[in-house]
Order: sequence, then structure tokens, then C-alpha cells
Amino acid sequence: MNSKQSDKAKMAPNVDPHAVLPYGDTLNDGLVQVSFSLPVALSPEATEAAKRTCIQMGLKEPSVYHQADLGHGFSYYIVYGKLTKPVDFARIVVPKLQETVASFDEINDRIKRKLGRRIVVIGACTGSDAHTVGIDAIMNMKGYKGEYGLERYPQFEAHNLGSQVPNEVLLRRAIELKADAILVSQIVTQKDVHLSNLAELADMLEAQGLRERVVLVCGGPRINHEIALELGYDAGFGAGSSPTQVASFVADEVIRRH
Amino acid sequence: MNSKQSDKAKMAPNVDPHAVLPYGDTLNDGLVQVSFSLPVALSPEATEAAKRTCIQMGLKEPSVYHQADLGHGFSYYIVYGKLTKPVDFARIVVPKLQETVASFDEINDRIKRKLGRRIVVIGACTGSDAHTVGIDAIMNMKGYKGEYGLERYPQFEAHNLGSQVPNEVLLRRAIELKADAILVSQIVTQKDVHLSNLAELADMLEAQGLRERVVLVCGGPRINHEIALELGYDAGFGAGSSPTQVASFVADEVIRRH
Amino acid sequence: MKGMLDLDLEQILRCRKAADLVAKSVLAFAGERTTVSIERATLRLLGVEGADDTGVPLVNRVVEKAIHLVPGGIMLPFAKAMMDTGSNAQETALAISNGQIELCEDAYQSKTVIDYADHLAAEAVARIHKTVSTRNELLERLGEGQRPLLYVIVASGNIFEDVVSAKVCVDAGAQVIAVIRSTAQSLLDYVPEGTTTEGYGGTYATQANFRVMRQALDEASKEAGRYVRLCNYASGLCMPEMAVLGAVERLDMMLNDALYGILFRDINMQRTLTDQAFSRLVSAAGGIIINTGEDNYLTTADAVESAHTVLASQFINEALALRCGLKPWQIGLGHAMEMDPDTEDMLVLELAQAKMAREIFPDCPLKYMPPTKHMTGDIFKGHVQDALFSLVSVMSDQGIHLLGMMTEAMHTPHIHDRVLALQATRMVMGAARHLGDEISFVPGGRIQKRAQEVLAKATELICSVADGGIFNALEKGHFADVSRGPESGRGLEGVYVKAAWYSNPIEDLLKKQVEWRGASNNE
Amino acid sequence: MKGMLDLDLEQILRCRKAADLVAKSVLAFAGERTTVSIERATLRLLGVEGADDTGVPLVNRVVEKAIHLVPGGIMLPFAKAMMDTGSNAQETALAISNGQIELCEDAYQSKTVIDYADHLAAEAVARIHKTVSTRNELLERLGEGQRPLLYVIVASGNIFEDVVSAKVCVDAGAQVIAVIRSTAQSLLDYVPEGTTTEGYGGTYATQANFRVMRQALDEASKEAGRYVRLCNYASGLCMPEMAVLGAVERLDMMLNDALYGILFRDINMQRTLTDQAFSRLVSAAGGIIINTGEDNYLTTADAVESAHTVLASQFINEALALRCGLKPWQIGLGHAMEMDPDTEDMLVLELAQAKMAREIFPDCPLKYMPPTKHMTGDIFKGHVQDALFSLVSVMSDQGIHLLGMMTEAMHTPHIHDRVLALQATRMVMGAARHLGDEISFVPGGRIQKRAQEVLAKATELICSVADGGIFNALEKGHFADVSRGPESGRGLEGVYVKAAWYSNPIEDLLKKQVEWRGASNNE
Ligand code: B12
Ligand code: B12
Ligand SMILES: Cc1ncc(COP(=O)(O)O)c(C=O)c1O
Ligand SMILES: Cc1ncc(COP(=O)(O)O)c(C=O)c1O
Repeated sequence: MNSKQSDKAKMAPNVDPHAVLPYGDTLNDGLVQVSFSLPVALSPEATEAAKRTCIQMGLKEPSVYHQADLGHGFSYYIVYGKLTKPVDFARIVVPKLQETVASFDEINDRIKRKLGRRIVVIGACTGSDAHTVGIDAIMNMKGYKGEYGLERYPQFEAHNLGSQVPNEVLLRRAIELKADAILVSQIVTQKDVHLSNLAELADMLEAQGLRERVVLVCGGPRINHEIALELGYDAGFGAGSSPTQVASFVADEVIRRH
Repeated sequence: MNSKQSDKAKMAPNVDPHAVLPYGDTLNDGLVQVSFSLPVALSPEATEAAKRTCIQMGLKEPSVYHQADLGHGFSYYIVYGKLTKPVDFARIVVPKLQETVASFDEINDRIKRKLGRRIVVIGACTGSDAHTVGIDAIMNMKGYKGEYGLERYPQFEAHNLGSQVPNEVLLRRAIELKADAILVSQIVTQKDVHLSNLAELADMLEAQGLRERVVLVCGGPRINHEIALELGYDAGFGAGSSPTQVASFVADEVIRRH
Repeated sequence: MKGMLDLDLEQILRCRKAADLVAKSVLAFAGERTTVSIERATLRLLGVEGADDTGVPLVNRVVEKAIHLVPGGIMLPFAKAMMDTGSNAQETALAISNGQIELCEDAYQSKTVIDYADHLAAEAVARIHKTVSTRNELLERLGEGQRPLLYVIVASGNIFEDVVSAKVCVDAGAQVIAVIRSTAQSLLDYVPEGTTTEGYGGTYATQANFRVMRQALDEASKEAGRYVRLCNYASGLCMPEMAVLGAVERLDMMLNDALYGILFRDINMQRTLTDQAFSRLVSAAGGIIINTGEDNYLTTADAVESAHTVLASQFINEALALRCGLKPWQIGLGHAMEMDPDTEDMLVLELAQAKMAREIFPDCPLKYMPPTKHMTGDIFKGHVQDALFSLVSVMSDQGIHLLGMMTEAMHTPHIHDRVLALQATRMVMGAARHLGDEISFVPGGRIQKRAQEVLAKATELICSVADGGIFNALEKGHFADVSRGPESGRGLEGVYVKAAWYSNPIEDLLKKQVEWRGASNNE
Repeated sequence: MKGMLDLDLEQILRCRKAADLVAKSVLAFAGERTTVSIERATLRLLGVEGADDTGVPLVNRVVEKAIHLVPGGIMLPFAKAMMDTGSNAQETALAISNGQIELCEDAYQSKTVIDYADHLAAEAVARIHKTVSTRNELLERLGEGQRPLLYVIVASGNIFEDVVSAKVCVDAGAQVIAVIRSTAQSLLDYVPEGTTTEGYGGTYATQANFRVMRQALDEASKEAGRYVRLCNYASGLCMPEMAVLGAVERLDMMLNDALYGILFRDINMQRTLTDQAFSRLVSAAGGIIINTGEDNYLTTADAVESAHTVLASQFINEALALRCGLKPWQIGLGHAMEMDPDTEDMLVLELAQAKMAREIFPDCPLKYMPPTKHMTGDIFKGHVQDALFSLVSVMSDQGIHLLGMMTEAMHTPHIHDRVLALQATRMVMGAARHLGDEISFVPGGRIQKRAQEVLAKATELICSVADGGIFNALEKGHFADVSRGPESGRGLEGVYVKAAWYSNPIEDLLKKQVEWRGASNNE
């Protein structure tokens, strides 16, 4: 996930912002690459089915460039085709974290000045998820990609409960520690298990009457800010997030609420 | 292009032949991989545009797994999503070459017995196309993948004119040689140049009143039998075709017409 | 023989000695303990299967009911109950579970019970031996193809979908099929029952699922004309039971590494090291190749800096395995290619390390793991990372090659992900088949130096572990950058110090049959 | 110095001698002839540009009108017309084209005309020198990055889309941008005019398109902080004119190989070998790196069996280039990795050959071509084939690396195809940066043997070519499995035997400035 983000305005020459189509080698050629398997053995009819599958997707002139029988009644296809339905790019609005990412020193300074005490943060990788690398990247001393994690911030009191933490335990500890913010990591997403885990925690917090007081943040490779809001969180951080982004947001939000 | 072809009937367990969907790891999950570029710089809105592009394609829950800014107002996406519109596989009918592929000896024998003279075949890679490997594979002595080419068949008189042959020249030579069959190869397909080239030759043959007499066959990686029929050819041979397939068809068809 | 890397043989010897000290003390510790899972495993060896109507496995019911007997071992009381009622193990277990009979302590002293138990033990062991000879016959008849063995995972959550995927993989050249377990299973203190069609990040490991897949692979083996190995996990809280199920259902390979459970599942170290001793004994007898989990260290620790921790741990795992009676050919030590692919000379360093592992453990198959941590959503990049991995693997003559998937950063593999991976791997390995034979390394160059450096650092580490003991090393976070205390983690409540009269005739018989060198603390 | 491959140096010497004999006789033949395109190229060097209202280039118009003067060379008559009318080259050409003036024969004897022509020649050559010094300044100032130079093609048919693609490529690390020509252009006996937005399988090479792309790349170079080279084709029927346009528009690299045109475009050999002598002279002066086309042989001939034909042809092309005044650093000899990737030990053989080329031509950059023939619609497989190619390239220290595209079997590349290719190539090359330095080849092993065998067969072939002459060899189908007769193919009608009074002052001046060793037949 390359996160070099340019500004929205920038476009290739001659693009109509109201009608953006995929680009192969000529503006508006609509070229798209597709691959999939079908649960039918390879045959001329199966190839035709692959083409029709692409036609279902609105692809004109689908070319099946590769097809292979996988055995046992399966076949695989690589297809290129031309999409003709454009997207109205000019009208897209995406909810964004309003934070301006501050630096390590700025953040500590701001907390000191505006809050006058340390922010208590508690983090965990919840449920049966044992992937700690992500939450560690945000919280641990050594941090991530050259940025320190929350534990290193003098103005954060950071508690990282590690992996496989049941929502009940996380909540109990948050209450004990009077946490200002809870950070939840969810990495395993098969069958959308992360969504139900996260929703459950938000509900539990609500039920405890703590939802207003505690800043609730989630993160993971399949999380984004939009999903987080839908799940009742205050923010969501996706792949490639950095500790300062998170620290900035949490500090600002805790300060705002006090 | 793997051309191991199984029969149409074979399917994975529990598939409904009237509603076939792509298969990721579970029947009917509909999973499809897609990649494309958009002519807009990477931004949260661009990512959203990529998702919407996939939604245009009928993909539910598109996940943008990779995104990269390509610079100069372009960005690239790799997305997975779930197609929900199935294909009615049971109702697909594909026109097929009716030939039963015979062997080298059988073919020669058949021509000798049923026609009693050699079949004159003329072949070329036409227009400005200089890709001779395909037509050579079918016609040259040494043949292709262990099968002899037409030149080696005692019962074929094969003339390979090579590359970059204008349609006029091909037709003139065909008349001079009293060719029973014309084999045309078209490899360069950019901007569909092969289709216009092929259509032109068919028209010229028709105009000469020779269309009935001469078996007209085309081939190339983007050719298939269906396209060939549409273009007014008797048969079309795609990627991976073998000399015996072609020899079988030509022999049977020439015999049939006499 | 001086290898291509000009490694210091004396250093290697030093590592082996230190590792053996570590292993000895671990096994001494384990020898003094048993666990609920070891006892349940023993019951499984006697033939107890299935669950009661609430879904709790019978073996769990029995051990729960007789929890007070665990320090003495469940087998003699159970054997006595069988004798007393004249019923078989399954019936007996049912009766206990129903509360119809109760196990009691007076079995331990009875000569007839002991004799009967010995007889049951002989039967149990014979059952294992039968799977061994079936496997050997099949291997003899069919062979299993070229090394490295191509190992792919299936993990849809649904065992029946997994079967389909597995067969497709075999067609595409897979030689080992591993069924990955559902995310939380290792934390369950019981083995689920029956065939299953739902899982998260994997498919539950159950005896029924083992059978379904074994049968499917036997069919596929026949069609493919080569024996296809089945792999699962003897790990988590039920490690000993899993080892037993593997042995009786003719699995061929099992991931088995207490250190993995400690570091990555937060399983209590006392529990799992004790469990592991029993498990490895069973696997030794069952002719199973175990795979260890050092490769995982490089997902949390840096692959360049921490390469030596992998090597140190391999020495320990080797020693632990040998002492439990496993033969070198059964020890698939884990290592991995986990460096950031954008590291300059990544391939040079990886080749050095892969070759180093090969030279240091020449008789172990080695389980070589593909890039995972630095895989991204860019499947095209990922496919190339995996190709480089295949190249290093074939150049360095690995034994078990776990296939990298271009979709590693996204999902458990789709049906074609595996096929594409197999095709690419076979192409690369074919293209570079003898490349490794055709080159030698420049003396004193980057490759030799890297290997020497890693070995030197490993020597230092392992000597310190030998000094301080494994518990201490784990607490200090020497492995995987993760720290675990001896009392922390799950499952400690299931560990019991053995009573003086502890008896487990099956274990005793197994120990006699393999070259067990674990129990004695005064070697 | 004895290389890693233990090649027979005496054999290499023998090849060079034989190749030089071949080159000498080719250049003697060419020296006796001129062609319409050489004469047009001369007019272009004088500054004639543009087309008349029917779209026919002025240079074609002039040469057509004065076709009877071609044997004596167009330059003196043209210079005389300029003198007579007092107008510049462009105006003169227009006037001739309009029929306002006619060229006549009496120029050849006139001392004033000759003096004036020499003056014009000096100006023309100065124009070339100016591009050379601009390039050198830019290179000095910006550098051009690590070798091998990463070379990608753009080919949408539309020069403006090509510019966009090229800039994206530069961002992604491309060091050379080549604009591929439309399918039929090489068969045109004129250079199209103006910027173009339609082409098939490529974009027309026109002077205007050259300018557009050169300017775009100069901008991109500035942004990237490294000089990005522009490449096009000095080939086909207009080879000499293309070389001139390349030299004046500051192209840095040009594909230039008469053998390619003969074998793959069915261009007449007399025509194109004559054209080539002039073209190489111009490129030598223009500081242009030429790329030869031996790599293509392996698309029609088998890559395992015919590897030696590539080497033999490289020797010939080297000799031809050196005799035309090109310096070794300007000679990008073509070779390719075209073996079926499913060939066992493909990588072993390819590494041997790539390294062999490197050792035999240590001072030439070598243009290494990726797999094309065995690329299929399976883009995932293709991406791995290309990765292996990158690996061999960096291991064997190539100079110019043409990027393989996973979509090779489908279309000219899409915008991201190139970026993905550049990313993968840079990853592989970074990961294996010093791998080549860290290994040596086992003496007498597969790698050394393969290289030795290819060299031995090439020696045999090239000696037979030296004996029979190149025309004969081409007729026998020694190269690319294609046979061509000396009278066959396109463009023979444009070849003229020079009259005794033939004169081309620009050519003469250029020959003086480079180490031309072609004309003299009695060396
Ligand atoms: C390392 C790893 C492991 C290690 C974990 C070690 C550890 N202690 O963490 C080990 C080897 C133990 C492991 C095991 C398993 N894994 Co795993 N693993 C991975 C792997 C290779 C890398 C994950 C990682 O570390 N990424 C690097 C970190 C830095 O990125 P990140 O997690 O996205 O975190 C960043 C952001 O998301 C964000 N973030 C994350 N959390 C949070 C939280 C907050 C509050 C904030 C603000 C931000 C934030 O910030 C971070 C920094 O930028 C991935 C594949 C991959 N390449 O992604 C598979 C992967 C995640 N694993 C997977 C699976 C299935 C498993 C197993 C279930 C397999 C099995 N059946 O045995 C087991 C069980 C684990 C369990 N119980 O959860 C799957 C998940 C599939 C899915 N989508 O559901 C993956 C995708 C592999 C695959 N394709 O199958 N795994
Ligand atoms: C070899 C090759 C060349 C060689 C050709 C040598 C020769 N004498 O043939 C050389 C190097 C000269 C070349 C040049 C060019 N090439 Co080219 N070339 C290829 C390449 C690598 C392989 C083609 C091949 O030989 N395939 C093997 C044969 C056996 O397969 P086949 O042609 O499909 O034939 C089989 C079937 O299709 C069928 N068949 C084919 N013809 C016929 C005819 C009949 C009657 C029948 C029955 C069957 C049949 O049977 C055959 C056997 O199974 C392809 C890329 C690729 N991997 O496909 C590019 C490719 C075809 N070339 C391409 C291009 C653009 C060019 C150039 C125009 C580039 C340029 N601008 O300079 C030039 C110009 C060529 C020209 N004027 O036509 C493009 C075409 C893009 C497109 N889709 O339009 C491709 C796809 C590469 C790319 N991605 O850019 N090329
Ligand atoms: C050695 C080892 N054991 C076990 C596991 C995971 O399995 P589980 O958590 O299901 O025990 C892994 C995972 O990769 C492993 O490497
Ligand atoms: C040496 C050489 N010249 C020329 C060409 C093709 O260009 P054209 O046909 O446009 O001259 C190629 C194509 O790859 C080549 O390798």
C-alpha cells in the first residue's frame, strides 16, 4: 500500500472530472484487467462464460488472454476489457480525519499546555486476534518506520495489553485505569470477524455510559476512517498508519472533550 | 494460453449450472480480482473513485488492496470484490469446428482416397504484419510442437508467401496457383487492424467470385472460430493451434466441396 | 567437511552442546509434570473418541471428572474401569461421562491392572505402527517427487471446500497439503468434534476433518501417482492430543513448537513445554515430520538483525526433538525469508542464511517459509518476492518449501492463488535446478561473511540461554522480541506435578521404542 | 585476463578477425554505392525539412526530381543551386520541389561549388556537434544513474499520450525511453512529417515527434535529477535519414541493424547494408549508442540451439560498427533471454550466455532483451519470467536492460504495466545487486561448458561467413532461420552504384572526424 497521496485536484491532461474512466494507454479507453476462477471445467463454453461474466461487469469486448483448467471442475481466466460506465469524480466527498499531524514534541507540548496532565491510553488486539505487530507499531517504545510509539511520549501513559484480549477484559482494564482513549487493533478479517468484534466493544462501552468520555479508536489493514465512523468509533487508521498520526488525533480529541 | 480442454459438463460440486459465479474459496462467493489505472492523482477521493469504478462493475464490497500514485495525474489500483450477477452457463452454446482431428497419415490417406489429387494451399501473413512464426508453425516443414507442418504432407502442395504480403498479391498468387485453400495469419491487433485486413480479403475473394471455390481460413492469437465466421471465413484458429488441426479441417472442407 | 560457507565447525559444536543442555533441563522439567491434555491424549490413544450431547469431547469429560487422578496418570484407573466393566475404552468413557462409573485411585498398585494397561498400551502403539507401515508402503509404491517438497495451505474454514482446493493443488504439483486452523483453536482446551464448515482464518482441526482430508489426499495420491503428505498442527493447548490424532489418522507432518505457542499465542510455557515432550514422543513413533516455528520470529523481530535468534532456536529445537526420539529426517526446522525486499543485497543475505541452515543441519529437511511480513496488497510485487524466495530455496537445497502466495497480505488463498504459486515455483525451481551446484561463494565475500556473522551471534545467544535457562531467555525477550513469564499465559491450570506413582504405560512403551533421552535428569 | 567462464581467448581473437573480414567486404561493397535515402539524409543534414502540400517530404521530392544525379551524389548540384539562387537549403528544396529550379550535373567539376559545399558540410557537422556537447553537458551535470540502464518502450501510437507515459516511467525509474514505431513504417521509403496521433503497434517516428519527446524528457530529466536518454530506430528503408534526425534532434540511442531489416522486414540487403554504413557514420559523430538486433533471431530460431548465431552476428556487428567509427561504448549489441522458461536449467544456460557476452564484449554496453516469445497471456507467470530476466541481467552486469512486460503477449504496454515492470526490476536488481560479485562458477561445470560450447559453435559459423561472405550466409538462412537472397526484398530500386565523380562532402568530413575504416578496399 503506497500511501504517497497527492491532492484531489490533480488529473491527467484532458480528463473530464465528471466522467472518469480507467486508463490503459489512451484517455477513456476504459481498460481493466480482471482475473477469477469459475467452478466449471475448461471448455469453449466455459471460456464463453468467462466472457459473459465480464460482460456482466459492464466490460466491452472482453479478451480472454489466459485460461487454464484447474482440474476438479474449476477453471481460471485472465481477461482484459473496456469499461464504459464512468465515475463522476467531481462529486465524490470522503470523510477525513480533520487532524493536522503534529510532531512528537508538538504533541507533548500541546497536552502539557492544554490538558495539564498525562493522557491515559489503553490498547489491545482483541478477540482471538494475535497479530500484535500493528498495535505495537503504534504503541511500543520503538515505534514504526522511525517514529516513536506512544509509550515513548512523556505525556502519554500507554498500556498495551497485547494480543487475544477479550473485549470484557479490555473494558474492565480501561475503567480501572481511567483511560482517556482505547485503541483496538483488528487484523484477521475473514468472514468479517473484525467488524463484529469492533461493534461489540462500541456497544459495551455505550452500555457502560462511557462512550462520551472515552475516545475510541480502531486500526488494522482493512480499517479506514469511514468504516470506523460507521462502527461507532471516533477514528479508524488503515494500513501504513504512523504513531504520530494516531497521537495527534488522540491528543486533540481528548483535549477537545475536556 | 493453456488449452487443456475438458468437456462442458464437468463442474465443481454443488454448482447450479443456471447460475455460475466466480469462485474464490467458497462456492458462489463471486470473488474477482481487478486492476486498472485512473487518470487522477492518488487521493482519498481517487481511492473512492476506484471503489466506485468497481461498483459500476457490479462488484459488492470492493476492497482496494493496493493503490499507488503513478505521478503526472495517474494512479493505480488492485481491487478484489464480489460479483453477484451469475451467468446462465447451461444455456451457453458456442459454434465449434466440427472436425475430428485426424493424424498426419489419416489426412494424407483421406485426401488420396476421396480427392485423388494434392490440395493446393497458399498461406501468408498479410498487410504490414511481419510475424511469420505463427503461419510458419502451421505450414513449414519443421512444424510446431512435434507436429509436421503442411509442407511435409505429401498430399498438400503448400506455398508460404511469408510476411507483409498485401491482400492483392495473395489473391493474385492464389488464382495463379489455383489454390484450394487460403491461410491468412494476423498477429498485430492494435486498433483492430487485423479485423479490417481480414474482412478486406474476404470481400476481395467474393468480388472475384471465388469465395465458394476457395476454403478461407485465418489464424492468430486473437482469432477464434466465432470471429472468423463473423468475418466471412470458413474457420479461425487461435493461440496454440496445431498443424494437424488445420490440415484436418482444410482436407475435410476441400473434399466436402468437391 | 568444510562447506561452501567456510563456517567454524567448532562453533557449531559449541552450539549443539549448549542446546543439548537447554533441552536436557527442559525435558527434566517436563518429565516431572503431566497435563490435562497429555492425559486426554492418552485416552485418545486408547481409542476414546467423540463428544457428549453438549458437544464436550468425552476425553475432556473423563479427565474433568477424574481431575484428582491426573497427578498419578489417568491410564491405570481407566484401565481398571475397563477391566471392571468389561467394556472397551469408548464405552467406558461414555459411562464415566454419564456418571455411571467413577475412576478411583486404587488402580495404581494393582498388578493385574498394570498388566492389562500394558496390553492396552501395546494395542495403542500397534495402531500407530500400522499407520507408519501404511505410509511407508505408499511412499515405497508411489514415491513423493523431487525435493524441496512443495507445501501449500488450505484454509477456507470449510473442510469440504478445503478438499476441493487440496485436490486442485495436487494436480498443480503440491506435495504437502496443510490445513490451517481457525484463529482461536489453539486457545481451546479441547479438540472440537466432527466435520466443520465454518472457521476464521482456517479450518478447525478435528479428528473427523483429518479423516476427510486424509482420504481425499489418498485418492489424489493415487491419481497423481505420488504420495501427498498431509500436515496439521500439534500445537496450542491440545498439543498432545493433536499429536495423537495426527499419528492415528496418518498425518505425515505436524507443526509442533512450544516456543511458538509461548511467544505467539501466549500459552503458558510450563504447560506447553510439558505437552511438547509427550507430543514429540508420539510423533517420533508415528513417523511424523515435525515443523518448528522459528520462521515466525522474523515477523515481529527484524529479519536482518535477528537472524541469529532463528539459528539459536533451531539448535534448541533440534536438541529437544532428538532427545524425544525424533530422527533428523523428522525434524523440519523452520526458517524464513522475511527481509524487506527493498533491502540492498537482500538476496545475497538470504542466500547466505538459507545455505547456512542447510550446512548446519544437513540431515534435517528444514521448512523454509516464504515472505509474509513484507508482502503487500501489490500482488504483482508479491509474486516476484515469492519467485525470489523459490530461487533461494532451490539454490540452497531446502527440504520443505512452503509456497508463498501473492495474496498473502489479504486473505487466506483463493483457489487459483495456490495454482499460480505452484506454477511459478515449479518454473523457477526447474529453471534454476542445478544453479546451486554450479556456483561457489567468493572466499571472504558478503555471503560467507554474513553466514559467519549470524553463526557467531547465535553461538553467543545460545550459550547465554544455556547458562540462564530457557525460561529466563523467554522472559528476557530473546526470541521474537516478545517477553513471557513462566507463570503467565494460558493453560498453567492444566499442569500437574506428577505424583511418585505416576504411570502412563503407553508413554513408557513409546519411550522404549524410540531413542528417548529425556527423562533422566542425571545423564 | 582469464574470465569467470574460462573462455578460449584464442577463439575469441579468431572470431574478431573473421568478423573484421566480413565487415571489410561489406563496407567495400557499400562504399561503391549510394541510395536514395543516403542522398535524402544528406539533404536533411543541410537543413531541409517538411513536406509539400501532398504530404511528400521535400527531401523525397528533390531526390525524385534529380534521380539521375544520385550516382554522382545530390550534394554538389544542390549546393550549386543554393549558390546560384542565393537561398538557403530549405528555400532551395522548395523551389526544386515546385519545379522553379532544376538540379544539373555541371556542379561536380566546379571548384567554387565544392568549396561552398565544404562550407555547408562544416555547418552541418557543427550542428551535430552541438547536440553532442549539449548531451555531454547534461550528462555531466545530472548523471544518468546506475547500470544497467533501465529501458522502456512507449508505443500508444499517439505521441502526446506517449509523452505522458514516458514521464510516468521516468518517475518510476526509467533511464531510457524508446518510442516504438508503427508496424509498417520501416517499409515506407520516406519519413512521415509532423506530430502524429495514430499508429499501429507503435508511434510514427517523425522529426516533430522526436522533438516533442526530447523536450518532454529534458523536462523530466530536470525533475528527476538525472539525464534520461531517448531512443528510436535508425532502421528500415529510411535508415540514413533516421540516423540524421536522431543526431540533430539529440536522440541518444538508436536501434540500427541492417541484418534485422533484411531478416525481419524483408528489406533488400544491398540497400540496407549500404544505408547502414552511412547511418553508423552519422551516429558515430552524433555520440549515439546504437543497438543491434541479434536478440530477434531467437524469436524465430530456437534459443537453445541457435545461441551461437547471436554471438556470431554480434562479432560482425561489432566489426561493422568499429569500422564505421563507433566507439565500443556506442555499440549496444543485442542479445536476449528467449529460452522456454520451462526448460530445465534455463537460468543456468541463460546466465552462462549473458555472462559470456559480457566477457567477450567488455567495453560494449550490450542491450539485453527480455523474454518475448515464450510470454503468454498468463501475466503472473510472465511477471516472474521477467523477474528471472532481471536477475540474470544484474548478475551478469549488463549495460542496457530492456524491461520485460507481463503483458508482452497481448498489447503494447499500458501505463501501469511499465510501472509494475520498473518496480519489480528495481526490486530484483537491488536485492541481487552484488550477487554476481559473490559467486564464481564451478570449473568445468554446466555454466562454463555452455559458454564454451556457444563460443566454439560461433567460431565455426563466423569463419564460414568470412569464407562465403555475408550475402551467402544470409541466403543460406544462417541467421534467425530465415533465408534472403541478394536481389530479394524491398528497396533495391533505390540503390545506385556510385559514379566515379560521386561526392558527398558531409560524409567525407564526418569520416575524417571519426575513425572511419570502411572505404578503403585495399587495407
Ligand atoms: C505477522 C503475521 C502473523 C504473525 C503475528 C505475530 C504477531 N505477534 O503479531 C503470526 C505468525 C503469529 C501470524 C499468525 C496467524 N495469522 Co497472520 N499474518 C501476519 C502477516 C504476515 C503480517 C501482519 C503484520 O504484522 N503486518 C505489519 C503491521 C505493521 O501492519 P498492520 O497490522 O496492518 O498495522 C498497521 C495498520 O493497520 C495500523 N494499525 C493496526 N492496528 C492498529 C490499531 C490502532 C489502534 C491503530 C490506530 C492503528 C493500527 O497501524 C499499523 C502500522 O501502520 C499478515 C500478512 C500480511 N503481510 O499482512 C498475516 C495475516 C494477517 N495472518 C493471517 C492469518 C489467517 C493468521 C492465522 C489465523 C493463521 C492460522 N490459522 O494459523 C494465525 C493466527 C493468528 C491469530 N490468532 O490471530 C491472515 C489474515 C487473513 C484475513 N484477512 O483474515 C493474513 C492476512 C495472512 C493470510 N493471507 O492468510 N500471523
Ligand atoms: C516474435 C515476435 C516478433 C518478431 C517476429 C519475427 C517473425 N518473423 O515472426 C519480431 C521481433 C520481428 C517482432 C516485431 C514486431 N512486433 Co512482435 N512479437 C513477437 C512475439 C514475441 C511472439 C509472436 C510469436 O511468434 N508467437 C508464437 C506463435 C507460434 O504464435 P502465434 O503467432 O499466435 O501463432 C499460433 C496461432 O495463433 C495460430 N496461427 C497464427 N497464424 C495462423 C494462421 C493460420 C492460417 C492458422 C490456421 C493458424 C495460425 O497457430 C500458431 C501456432 O499455434 C509477440 C509477443 C507474444 N509473446 O505473443 C510480439 C507481438 C505480437 N509483436 C508486437 C508488435 C507491436 C511488434 C512490432 C509492431 C513492434 C514494433 N513497433 O517494432 C514489430 C513489427 C512487426 C510487424 N511489422 O509486424 C505486439 C502486437 C501487439 C498487438 N496486439 O497488436 C506483440 C503482441 C508484442 C507486444 N506486446 O507489443 N515481433
Ligand atoms: C510452529 C507453529 N505452530 C503453530 C502455528 C499456528 O497454529 P495454531 O495457532 O493453530 O496452533 C504456527 C503458525 O504458523 C506455527 O508456525
Ligand atoms: C535492431 C532493430 N531494428 C529495428 C527494429 C524494428 O523497428 P522498425 O521495424 O520500425 O525498423 C527492431 C525491433 O525490435 C530491432 O530490434
